[in-house]
Amino acid sequence: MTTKARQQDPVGAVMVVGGGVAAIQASLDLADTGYLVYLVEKTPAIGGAMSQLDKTFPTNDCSMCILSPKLVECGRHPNIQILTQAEVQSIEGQAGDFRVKLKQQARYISLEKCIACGACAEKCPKKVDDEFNRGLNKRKAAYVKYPQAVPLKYTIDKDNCIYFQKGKCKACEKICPAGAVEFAQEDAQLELNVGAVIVAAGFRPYDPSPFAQYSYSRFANVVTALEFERILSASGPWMGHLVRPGDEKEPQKIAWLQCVGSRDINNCDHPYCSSVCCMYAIKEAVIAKEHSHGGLDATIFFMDMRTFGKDFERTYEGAKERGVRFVRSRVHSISELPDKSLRLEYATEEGEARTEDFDMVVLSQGLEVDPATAQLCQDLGVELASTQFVKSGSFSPVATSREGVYVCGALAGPKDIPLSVMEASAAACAAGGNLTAARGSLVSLPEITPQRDVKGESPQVGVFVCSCGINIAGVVDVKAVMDYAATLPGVAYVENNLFTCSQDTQDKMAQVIKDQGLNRIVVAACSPRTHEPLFQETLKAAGLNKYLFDLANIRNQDSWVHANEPEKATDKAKDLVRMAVAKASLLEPLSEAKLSILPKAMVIGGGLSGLNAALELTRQGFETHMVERDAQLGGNARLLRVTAQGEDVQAYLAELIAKAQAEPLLKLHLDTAIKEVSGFVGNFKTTLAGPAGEELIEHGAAVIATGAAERRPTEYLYGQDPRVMTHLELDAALLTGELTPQKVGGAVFIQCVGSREPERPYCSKVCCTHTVESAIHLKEHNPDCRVTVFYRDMRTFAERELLYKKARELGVLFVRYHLDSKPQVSLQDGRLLVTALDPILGREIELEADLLCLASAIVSHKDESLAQMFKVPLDQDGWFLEAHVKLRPVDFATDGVFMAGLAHYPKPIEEAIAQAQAAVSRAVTVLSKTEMWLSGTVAFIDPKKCVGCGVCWEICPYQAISPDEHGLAVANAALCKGCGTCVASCRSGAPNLKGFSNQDVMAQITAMLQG
Amino acid sequence: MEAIAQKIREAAKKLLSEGKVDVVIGYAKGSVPMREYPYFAYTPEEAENLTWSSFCCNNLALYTIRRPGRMAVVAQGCVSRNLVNLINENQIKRENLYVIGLNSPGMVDRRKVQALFPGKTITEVIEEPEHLLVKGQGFEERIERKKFLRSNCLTCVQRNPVISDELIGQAGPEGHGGNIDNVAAPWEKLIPAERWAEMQETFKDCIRCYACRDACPLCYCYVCFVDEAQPQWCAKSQDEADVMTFHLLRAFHCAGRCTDCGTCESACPQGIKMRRLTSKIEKDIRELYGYRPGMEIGAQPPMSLFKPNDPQDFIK
Amino acid sequence: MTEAQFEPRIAAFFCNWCTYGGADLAGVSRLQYPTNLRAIRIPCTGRMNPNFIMQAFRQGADGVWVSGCHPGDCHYIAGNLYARRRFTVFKNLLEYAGLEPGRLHFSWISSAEASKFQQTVIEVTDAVRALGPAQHLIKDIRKVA
Amino acid sequence: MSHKILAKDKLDAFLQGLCRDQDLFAPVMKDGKVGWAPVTTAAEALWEFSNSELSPKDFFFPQTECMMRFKNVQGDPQGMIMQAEPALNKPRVLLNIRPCDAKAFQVLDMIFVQDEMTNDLYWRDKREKTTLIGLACNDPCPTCFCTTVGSNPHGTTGLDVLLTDIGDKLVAESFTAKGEALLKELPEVTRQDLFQAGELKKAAEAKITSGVAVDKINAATVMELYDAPLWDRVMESCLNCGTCTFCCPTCHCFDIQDETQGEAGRRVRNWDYCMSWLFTMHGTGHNPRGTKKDRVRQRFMHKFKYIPVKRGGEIGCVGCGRCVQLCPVNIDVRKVVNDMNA
Repeated sequence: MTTKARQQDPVGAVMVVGGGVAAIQASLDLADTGYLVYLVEKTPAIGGAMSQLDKTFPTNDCSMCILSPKLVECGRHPNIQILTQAEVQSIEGQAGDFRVKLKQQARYISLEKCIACGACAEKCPKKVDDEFNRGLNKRKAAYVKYPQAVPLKYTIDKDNCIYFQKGKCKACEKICPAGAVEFAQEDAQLELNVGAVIVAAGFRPYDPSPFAQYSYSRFANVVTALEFERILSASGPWMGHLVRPGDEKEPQKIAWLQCVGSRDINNCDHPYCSSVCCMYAIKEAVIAKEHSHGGLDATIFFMDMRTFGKDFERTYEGAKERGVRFVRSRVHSISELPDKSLRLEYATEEGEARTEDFDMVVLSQGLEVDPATAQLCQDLGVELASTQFVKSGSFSPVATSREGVYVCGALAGPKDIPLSVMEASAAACAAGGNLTAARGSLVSLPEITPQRDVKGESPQVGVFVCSCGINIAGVVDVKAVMDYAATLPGVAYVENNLFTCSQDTQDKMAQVIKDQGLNRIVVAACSPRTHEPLFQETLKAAGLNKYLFDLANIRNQDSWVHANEPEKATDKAKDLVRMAVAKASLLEPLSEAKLSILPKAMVIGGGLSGLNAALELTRQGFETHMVERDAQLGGNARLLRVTAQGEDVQAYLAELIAKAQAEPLLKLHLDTAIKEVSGFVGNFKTTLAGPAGEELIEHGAAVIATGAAERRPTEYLYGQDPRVMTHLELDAALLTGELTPQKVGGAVFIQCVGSREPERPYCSKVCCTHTVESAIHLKEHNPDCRVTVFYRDMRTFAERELLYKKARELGVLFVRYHLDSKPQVSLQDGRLLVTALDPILGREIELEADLLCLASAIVSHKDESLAQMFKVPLDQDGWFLEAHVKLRPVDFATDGVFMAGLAHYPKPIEEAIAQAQAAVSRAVTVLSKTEMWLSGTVAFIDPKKCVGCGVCWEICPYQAISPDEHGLAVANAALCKGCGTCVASCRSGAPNLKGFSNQDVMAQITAMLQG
Repeated sequence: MEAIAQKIREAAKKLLSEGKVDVVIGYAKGSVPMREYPYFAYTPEEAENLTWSSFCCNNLALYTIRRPGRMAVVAQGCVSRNLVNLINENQIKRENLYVIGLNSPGMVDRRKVQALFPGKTITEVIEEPEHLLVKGQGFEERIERKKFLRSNCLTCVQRNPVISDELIGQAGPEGHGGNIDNVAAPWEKLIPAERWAEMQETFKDCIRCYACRDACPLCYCYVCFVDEAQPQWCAKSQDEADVMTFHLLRAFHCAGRCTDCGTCESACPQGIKMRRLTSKIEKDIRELYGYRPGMEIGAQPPMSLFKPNDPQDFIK
Repeated sequence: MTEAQFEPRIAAFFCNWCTYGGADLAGVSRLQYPTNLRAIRIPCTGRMNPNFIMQAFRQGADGVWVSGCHPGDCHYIAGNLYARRRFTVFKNLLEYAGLEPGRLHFSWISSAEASKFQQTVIEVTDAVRALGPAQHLIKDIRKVA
Repeated sequence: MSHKILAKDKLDAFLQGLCRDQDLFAPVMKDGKVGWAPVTTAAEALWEFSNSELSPKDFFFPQTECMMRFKNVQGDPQGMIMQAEPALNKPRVLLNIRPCDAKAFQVLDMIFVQDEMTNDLYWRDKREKTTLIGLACNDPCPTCFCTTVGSNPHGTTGLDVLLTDIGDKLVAESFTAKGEALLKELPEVTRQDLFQAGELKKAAEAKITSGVAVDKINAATVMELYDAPLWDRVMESCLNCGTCTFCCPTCHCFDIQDETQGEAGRRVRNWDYCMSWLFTMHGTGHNPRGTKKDRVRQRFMHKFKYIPVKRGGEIGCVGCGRCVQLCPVNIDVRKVVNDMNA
């Protein structure tokens, strides 16, 4: 499909290269903001690395479970075209009007005809290594990538197909009931016209085969981390049973070796830190312990534990409590014992040589850019850094060297899922921002299936019992549950699915609903918290009101937690299905109120994040109000010298502030506080209290970017001696020239001042880099300066590791200390002395400092009043709590409110800016619509029962209830959030909550106890 | 008593003849002894029927609910507290209400009197200052009034009206000597099985006539939960579970609202002591949230409030 | 029925945002716990009409457990804090009327507290099991005239 | 039929005979209240009392009565079967029932057992298996007005036997074959005894000083009474509770509900009362007796106009005075009826 655009107008389409979670998020954001998206994936299905993970840290959410709804959403989005088995060949033209040439491999199975029954794969005689399971088991030459794949369509692997290689077979063609096998298909050349390109081609896990001393390719029980993910995965080769590949026995003792292919220039040219391995190793160790039957002994060998993200440090401490052993040592060799167990040789911290045997070894492999991807980038004119990751500046974190081409995810540097998702939204923002003029030009309005009127029909309940692979079926007798469901009153149709959430099952379900005339749907599967929206979409597609649905949670709250009691778990599943059927039978179609959206935004906080968010919003054409409580803009950045990449922060900030002051769409409210917030998504009313008095601002969305503060230390003589200063003070002193490196003879840095302590059990993330960068600055300007850094773990994650390396090369001395033996600072005759125990030397050292820089913690503002006004939560450390730690990193559970910057968690500038752009992208998904539909789960009040006593309107947390002219309560659906507090407070039974009515709950109680 | 009654009549007549109110709600002498009844005087002549005695047990606040027009109500302490409740719950407007307040002498429990004469019919009870002269077929006995007060009156803390537009007689003393804290929640000292046995014993005679509910000035819902059909919270039978459900939930619905006026017990044709149950809730509300219902116009009821540090020892 | 064989039936009411999430997470974490409870998902403990507790006992539940967000964590700002007063008064009332302590439980469990969830299930189940089958408030039409 | 003498010192023997194959119930004093309970000896029963606080109608028409049980499972051999409740398995005797209450049963017979279609087997079964031994009222209460509604303190309607306490002995008169059989062994009455009983009857009748007049009610049309202004005042203090109805010996309304438990269930009828708004509430939401006034009027109209019109002049009130005693707001039926009759 090509669209000719006029010279001036950009093309309202964006190509996203890659199919992982970053590509998916970028695609969804762009598609939701009015652009046509071509999602170009090399393999036969989207999902990327995340689809292969078992769990995700730090919450240990099931990776596939949280990803699957996104996959399906992507697969069925009317504005997203997924091109699988396709690769970009070239990009011509310029930003706003690119012509992209693609090659798409033949699938040999028709996407339209394939029903994903699997007959072809079953019949196919050719077995090959299953790359999805990292070669731990086999697949056929006719195959589907994984059970929840999108699109869920089979493929013939030409290179391994007997017919293609030897000229005859075609067993699949004969068996296919749908006539979908098409050997005559040929590879296709496509040319697409797009306004922007986002490269999100992801990473490749480092292959440790060349790493001779770890003998990965020789010893069966040495596995990579990704292999281990597959071993742990319920859909993996051993269905989640923890066994070692060598003999399929359950290991009792496992070692994780960190930094395999990271921070290593001897075995590989990877001087960077891969950022994610520490956390995934902890996660794997903890999950493995849970999977294990005999109390697994889990040991992690590491150099520095880099648990720098939100809640990571708690996970690390939690793992220690759960008995995971952490050994600070680099294992230097592995040998295999006769029973295929492994002997590890390493030196302890104290230098003592040790030998220890393990049943299994997991290599925590790093992340690297696939050379093919690197080549593609070069072909596209996208510049790479020395690390082969795509080069981007701190101030434009998702822009590449080619205008109009953006990057996000692990291709832009090793990173975890939330950061990838955040960058994906940022890239969508950056790409979409240039195409504003063409927004909506290429997308068609979503087709709305007319809703069938079910009034007067008796319940015809369809029950879909999911096996979830073996997640449910491995414990619960799914067949028995299905048979039982068929006997329940009102049930008209029953079916069992391997994966009810897969797209083909969803499509089939829609068909079944239509064919069977079903009017209520019960899915017995996983949690409504993750999957209800997905199934509700299917109801909509089938012309059924989406509220005629209930989910019986027979996985998370049954099969998974009663794994050893299959009979009781089956009984429970039956009960849960009976309860769901009873509730579903009573459900009524609900209508959703329509809301108009005010296309104006408010950004709270005028720091770097807020400024970026505000300018991006105005660039996209939305009037924006910026509220800053200070009299000037800039926030913490006013005190920062350079970024980790060495860019000048002050110059950038000045430019940014000038832009903000010149921007006509941006209304600045300085020296202003927020007094009151009312309203809801699309229609907020915020009262500001500024120098000129109070002002009421109406806006459709808000971005909270209120930042954080550097903690004022109370230790190490801070405040008692002018030579003791914090990072921001040091930067400021260097900026003003108050301090010059030449005058510093001895500089000491102490890390983790107030971070990673019981009272503040988190890592402040930026201090290690800041220290290293300051140390380098001192050394570069005064090579004679003695610079010593006291640290606990150096957390120069990702490419910051290069700075750490450079600092050491420049002679900066790094000395580790323990939490229980912190350095001591004293004043003796005006001399500032730092004494500490050197763990390597094993003795006390004393240093004299002209400068003692304390890497003080970054602390939240714990802004409870703001949180309450916007009805958004704070976590236990006072950071704003996102809607979902992994997949909704800048969203709040409250619609229309988003966050960016340090208010979320300490982070470096490029992340803060990316997050600001991401918040804008998410906000634009709201602001770019003229109207939106509210939830139907709202309270309503029966005027015949209301006595007007006022209890409900007194307690409604959203002021959604007020008395009418007769003094009777009326609920406003636009304000109501559906909590139901009014319902439970009313003595008269006048309010009820749609979807959770008294009748519904009562039916569930009755079905539960009287079945 | 009669002197007070005369003042009530005079006040009523004045209000009615001046057209200040459409009706005066008070008590009139019943057709059987010890049973005065709620009376509605619309004219000065009808006001002659108003009375005041030891047997004014109905809570007249009940009759103000949803009543149009201007009305005067004869209100002793508990009735006035319920009027305050009803104002706070938007059921009546203060400006439509004229409170003829008076100190309550404490009402006499006719069942306690009757219990002195088992199987005998009392035909007349004559009020004397501190005594009652009880007459029946073939007997006559003078009894000390104070000893036969309703138990809620014995522990009353608010005999004087909390609001009044006109005070009949003098503001009197508070209290009747009983301490509610000594008698509230009488089963607290028992073990669960004994408590349940008390529960069964207390409510075994309930015939679910709902006189307790219908006499109560708190129970003004159009649809009581017990009459709900969708869902049916409680079947209509005499089964123990149904009877208990009714009484427990009714008690709960009165939480933070009950003034312990005792009209429920007075109304009950079976003499059920439901205050054994309701007193527990009132005690909790007093002790946990420091609240006495109906004492102040504009007070926020405790069940529509919370404090961040409310007690929660029982929550894991 | 001997005590050893007695498997209580426990009706649980979880708020969608915290405890239901905690229960899901317990599942994801494969934390094993007794099978006795059946959960009903409600949006918020503020939605929890104490009458539901009564209804569960009426219909023969041996135990009832209501769980929601910690104070301050309510997705709906303060639904759980209003609920707390209701629960306090209602629990006191039921136990005053003879419901054995240990049949009716309340907890605050966040969506991250999988192990607290597991521990609480065990605690609740053990407590109810120890009390034996429920005797009071049950509307059992098979047993009445 | 026959008149016999039952000496008080022979009472136990007589009661023993009654108990042999039957359940015997009588008014007893319990917690200061007169109520009905099983007895086996004369000492347990009350012989001097006004009347039980509640009517004994629940012996025939229990407040909650299971009509049948069912199971709704297709394919189950026990399923889809409606199982009748067992009939009364043992005959019973109500001893010392007051004549007004016995009269009430006869009024109710007219309603429960009318013809082949209206033939309430639950009522009939218990009525047929129950013997009523009345105890004449020598000391009617001030609230009694039986004589003005066609009953009498020494009335015999509906009884098998009437006992009249004449001091150290009772005159026992039988009116049915069942009653006759019971008295078979007893000695004959003397004329003196009969005379004494007659005098007591006269004295008792004389003690009933209050009453109702219904002549004008009978003469008026239904609509005249219905639209009469008195109802506005009568209803004012009414609570719309069920006290009058539930204590009344002739109130007989009920509500039938199916109570289910899983797949099984029972059909049960419970006393209902016309004072409740729910009583006439339609599924549509319409309520033909939507106001308190409608409901208050119904009860009096039913007893004093509708029943007389339909049942050949029989009044639906036996003058026991219970409602007068128990009404929490002292709505006195005598006053209301006299106002109707004004």
